[in-house]
Parts: sequence; structure tokens; C-alpha cells
Amino acid sequence: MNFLYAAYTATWLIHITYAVTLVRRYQRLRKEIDELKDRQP
Amino acid sequence: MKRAFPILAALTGILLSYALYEALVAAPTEQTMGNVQRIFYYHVPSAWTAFLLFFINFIASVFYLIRRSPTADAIAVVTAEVGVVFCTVVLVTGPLWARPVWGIWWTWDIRLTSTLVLWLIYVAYLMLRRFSTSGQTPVLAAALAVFGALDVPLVYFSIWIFRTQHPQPVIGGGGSIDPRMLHVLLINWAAFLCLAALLCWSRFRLERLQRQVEDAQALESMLAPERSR
Amino acid sequence: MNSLAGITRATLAKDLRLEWRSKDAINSMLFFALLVVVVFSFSFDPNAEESRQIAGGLIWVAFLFAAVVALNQTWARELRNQVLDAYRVSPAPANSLFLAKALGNFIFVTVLEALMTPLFIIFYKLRALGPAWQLIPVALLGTWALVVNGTFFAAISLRTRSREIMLPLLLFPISLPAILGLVNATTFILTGEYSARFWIVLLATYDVIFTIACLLLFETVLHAE
Amino acid sequence: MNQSPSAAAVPPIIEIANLVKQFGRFAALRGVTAEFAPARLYVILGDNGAGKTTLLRSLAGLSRPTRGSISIAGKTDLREVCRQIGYMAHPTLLYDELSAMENLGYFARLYEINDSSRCANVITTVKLDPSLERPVAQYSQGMRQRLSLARALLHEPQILLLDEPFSNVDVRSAHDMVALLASMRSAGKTIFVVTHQATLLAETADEFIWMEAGQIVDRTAHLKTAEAP
Repeated sequence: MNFLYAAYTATWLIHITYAVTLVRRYQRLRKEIDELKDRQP
Repeated sequence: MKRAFPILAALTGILLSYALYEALVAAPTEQTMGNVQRIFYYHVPSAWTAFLLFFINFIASVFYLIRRSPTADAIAVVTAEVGVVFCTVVLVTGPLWARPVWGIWWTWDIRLTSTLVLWLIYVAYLMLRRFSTSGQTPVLAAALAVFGALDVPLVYFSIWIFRTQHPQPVIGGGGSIDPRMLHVLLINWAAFLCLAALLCWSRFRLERLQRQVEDAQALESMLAPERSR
Repeated sequence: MNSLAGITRATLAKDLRLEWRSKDAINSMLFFALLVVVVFSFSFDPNAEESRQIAGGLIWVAFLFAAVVALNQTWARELRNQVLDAYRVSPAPANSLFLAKALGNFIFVTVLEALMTPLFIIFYKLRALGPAWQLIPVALLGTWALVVNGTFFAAISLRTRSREIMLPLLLFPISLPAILGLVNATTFILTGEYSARFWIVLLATYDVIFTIACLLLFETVLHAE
Repeated sequence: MNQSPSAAAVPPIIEIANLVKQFGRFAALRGVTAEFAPARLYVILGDNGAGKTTLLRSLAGLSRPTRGSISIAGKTDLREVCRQIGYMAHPTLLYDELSAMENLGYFARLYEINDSSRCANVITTVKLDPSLERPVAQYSQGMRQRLSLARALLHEPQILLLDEPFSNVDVRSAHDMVALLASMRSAGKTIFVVTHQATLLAETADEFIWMEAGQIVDRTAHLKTAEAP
């Protein structure tokens, strides 16, 4: 039974980790876009 | 198009919760394996989704090699990356299922091993994209994807021979499956497909944005020295 | 077609001459494979029966790593002074370069195998119980399998950072069926338990499929800059 | 774009339209548009990183444009005209372990030149000795540069692309090379020279192309002495 929960938790952990990396990459891009806009009015 | 995104997100959320309820509560308990068998509802749909994504990657890569369409290349990156995520899920849940049922974490079973090789190939694919210094990374990556796709049947076939010569624990895939279980399996698959679509969509938008930023920065990197002078 | 064969021959002759003068690839390969043999035989000292079971794996892992050394060397030669560009601006067909490189590597690795196999036999007290002559087609087909894809992926990793590490990363997963075929065929011939015919057919299929794929895609990869 | 001073009458042999070459976040060429008339000697000038070498490599067909197009003698697929192009890069493009004749013999095979005296002739053209058996590794820098030029001339191309041909060459050899280039231009060849030593060509060149930040900023008939390096 513990293995069942472990497997379900692991699955969600992997997906959430990926989603978080996506969000962080997006935020970094946003920052770069803002910097670009600052330099090129 | 943009309004469709939150709708898909909401749909995915609902489907996933419903699928979780079905998998944990509604589905009948398997007789020999007990509750552990419920890993099946996450393991198998993830595998199918990963294979589907890798297949799309292959088609997009071939299309890119013929037409050199940047969109095809973006689709290839996206499906490879999300595919690796789902493939990781398969490789993690596999041993967690195998351990209580067979008493071992890993066996050189045909499906486990081919999945592992597939995972390795696509991790190599992503690393190639990351480390390439060429201005034509997509071409190199697409060539690798074609090789990977050619390799998969050979891997499958070779492990199949390998297995028939070495006794292996039998995996419970012997055809018959309870219709109630099949129903739950399909619901879970639908839910994970939605999740995959959602992830791919977000990643695709990210990729497109990233390319625009790269173009802008490329222009700027040439302007900068002129300005400072 | 005529020019394809002619330029392939000229390029191969040039590579062999370069190798003969510098002996870069063959020396580093030989030394590397020798190290692997010695380290393995230190690590475990098997009796005759055990060594039959494991030798197939050991031999081919040693040769696989040695082949990677050779593959990196042959392209490194083209990168010095960027001579590869001289080939790329010429009208010579890309596949000539590919075939010459693949054949050159095939020769290097085969020579290495011929030199190292007696050492393995001595260190591991090997004697085949199955039909030993089958080891020759297995070795030839298997070497081509490793070298044809190796040459292709080495050309891809030319355009990456840290290319010497990139090559095994790309090559090993794709080569898995070939390695499995090689190791099992060798083990079966040594132990004489099963027929190795399945694996020989698999190796031949692998060779045909990937040789065609390499020839179709090499031009694209060579000019991807 | 800037009109070339006297090119209007003759149809151009090379046409470049909005050429962009981008390596990830860095653009080496940023929208180059130009036309070049045949049988002239062009000198390309500019700071390091201005895109001179990339422009030359694009013309040689080595570097594929990210956007835009190049047409040489009416062909946009540069593989079709590669026999008409001679390319000399900053590195020598020679095998250090081979002698001069062995090097050129191999490259002659690539161009399927069967005339066996051609290699010796071209070596004498650049004032080297064909009977020299030392490997190129033991040559002086100036001798290597000259042999490198011989390699580019081997197949008697109509268009010559030379990247820094005078670097590390002694003054007398440099003047020999300039005289050779002048005679080839008179024989109807189109020649592009990227160099930092523009004064060497101040009398000989027909036109000076000024590059800055990945673009052609000016084309002049005479060397602007104030800015000459």
C-alpha cells in the first residue's frame, strides 16, 4: 500500500517540478524582455 | 486561442481529480496484487502518453528535415521535453510497482528496458540541443531523432530475443482485463493526455517567446558596440 | 558513382597515410584497451567456466571504449587547421568523406581487435566450446555497427561544446541493440549453449538499416553550420 | 544600400539580399544587401567581430544563411557553383603531416583534376618549390600562407575569397601576393580580400567595403587614409 502512495506522490512530484521549471524559465525570459525594452525605447 | 488555455487547464484539473478518485476508490481491487496494482492507472497511461509524444517528435523531425519549418522544430523540442518527463514517471513508477509484486526493483524486461533506452535517447537529444554550438542545431537534433526512431524497433526486437533465452518474471499483461479496470485506465489516460497537452502548450509558448527574445538579443548584440562608441 | 568511389579511395588513403605518420589513434586506442584488460583482470580473477560467461561483455566493452577514442581522433584530425572546410567547399560528395572515415575507423578498430584478442585469451584462459569461426562474422558485423554510427555521431558532436563527451552520450543508447547482439553472440559461441545465429542476423539488420540512414543524412549534417 | 561607384553598367556576379546569420543569441550578419560586379578586386575592412569572416564563409557556402539569400552567377544553391569559388581561410586548411605536393594532390582529387602537372604549376605560381618534401608542419608561417593560397587557386576558380592572406607574411612575399592578385583580377577574376593590412592593396584594389556590426556601412573607391589601420 505504501508503494502505491509512493508511486502517486512521485508522479505528481515529477510533473509539478517540471511545471515549476517552466514557470521559472518564463520568469527569467520576462526579465530579459524587460531589460531589452529598457535599453530600446 | 488564448482563451482556450484556461479552459483546457480547468478541464485537465477536473479530469485528473476524477481520474484519481476512480483509480483509488472506484476501481475494483485486483485479487493477487491487491491495492498496489492501482499504480497501473498512472504507470500505463504515462507510458502511452510518452510514446505518443516521442512519435510526434519523430514526425515533426522528419517534417523539419524536408521542409525546414521552424514550427516543426519547435514542436519537436516541446514533445521531446514533455515526453522525457512522462517517460521519467514511467521509469519511477515501474520499479515501485515491481518491488512489492515481484520482490525486485528492476528486471531486464522487454518493456522496461525499451522504455529506459528510449529515455536515454531523448535525454541525449535534449543534451545535444543544449550543447550545440552550430547555427543549425535543429538539423542535427532532427537527424538524431530519426536515428532514435529507427533504433526503437531494433531495441525491442533484440530484447525480445534476449528474454526468450533468459527466464524472466512474467508481467500480468495476458490479454484479459476487467472491463471496469479498463474504464478507469482510459479515464486516467484521457486525464494525462490533457495534462500533456497543457504542458506542451505552455512549453510551446515559452519556446516561441524564447526565440523572439533570442532574435531581439541577436540584433542588440550587434548594436551595442556601435552605441557605446 | 565513379567519383564517389574514387574520392572515397583518395580520402581513405590520405587518412591511412596520416595515421601511419602520426599513429595518434592507434596508439591511444591500444593503450586504452590494454589498460581496460589489465584493470578487469585485476578486479576479478575468474576460472575458465566463469570467464566464458563474462568475457563477451568485457571484451566488447573494452573495444567499445577504445573505438570511441579512435572516432574522436579521426575527426580531430580534420578540425586541426579546419581542413574539413576545404572538403566542404569542394564539389566532392559528402558521402565519400563519410565512407572513407567509416572504413578507416573500421580498419583501425579491426586491427585493434586482432591485436587485443590474443591478450584476452591469455588473461581469461578462454577456449570456445561453440563454433569459434563464427566469432569472425560477429566481430566484423559488430565492429561495422559501432563504427558506422560512431562516425556519424562524431560528425554531429563536432558542432557541440565538449564534443569528446558528447560522442558516447549520443552513441551508446543508439548502439544498445548492437552491443547486446555482440555480447550475447560472443557469450553463446564461447559457452556453446545456444546458437548465435539470431544475433548475427540482428547485427546484419542493424548494419544495413543504419548504413542507409547515415548515407541519407550525412550530407545534411556535414553542411549544418 | 550604397551604390558601388562604377558597377552600374555590368551585370553583377554576386547578389546578396538581406543576409542574416545568427548563432543563438548572437547575430554575426545583420541584414547585408549588396551587389558585386565581376572582374574586380574588393577589400573588406572592419573591426574584429564586424562580420567579415562570416560574410566570406557565407559566400563560400560554408555557413548557411539564417535569413536572406545569396546568389552567385545566378545560382542560389551555392553547392552548384562551388567549382567557381576558391576559398582561403584564416587557418591554413592544410594537413600538417603531409608535404605540399601530397596536400595539393589530395585536394586535386576532390576537384577531380586529372592533369598531374597542375599541382606543381600552382605551387610555382605562389613561389614555392614543388620538390620540397618536408611536411607542412615544418614550414614557416609565410610559406604556409602561400601554400594555402595555392590550394585555393588549384581548380582555377572565377571567384576568390581570401581571409587575411597577408597575416604573418614577410613584406616581400606580401608584395608578390598582391602582384599575383592584380594579374588575376586583370584576367577577369573577382577577388574578395579580408585584411587588416589594407595599405598593401591601396593602389591595386578597385573598391573598399567597410563593415561594422554585421552590416556594410560604406563602399568607397579609395582607401580613406585617415581611418586606415
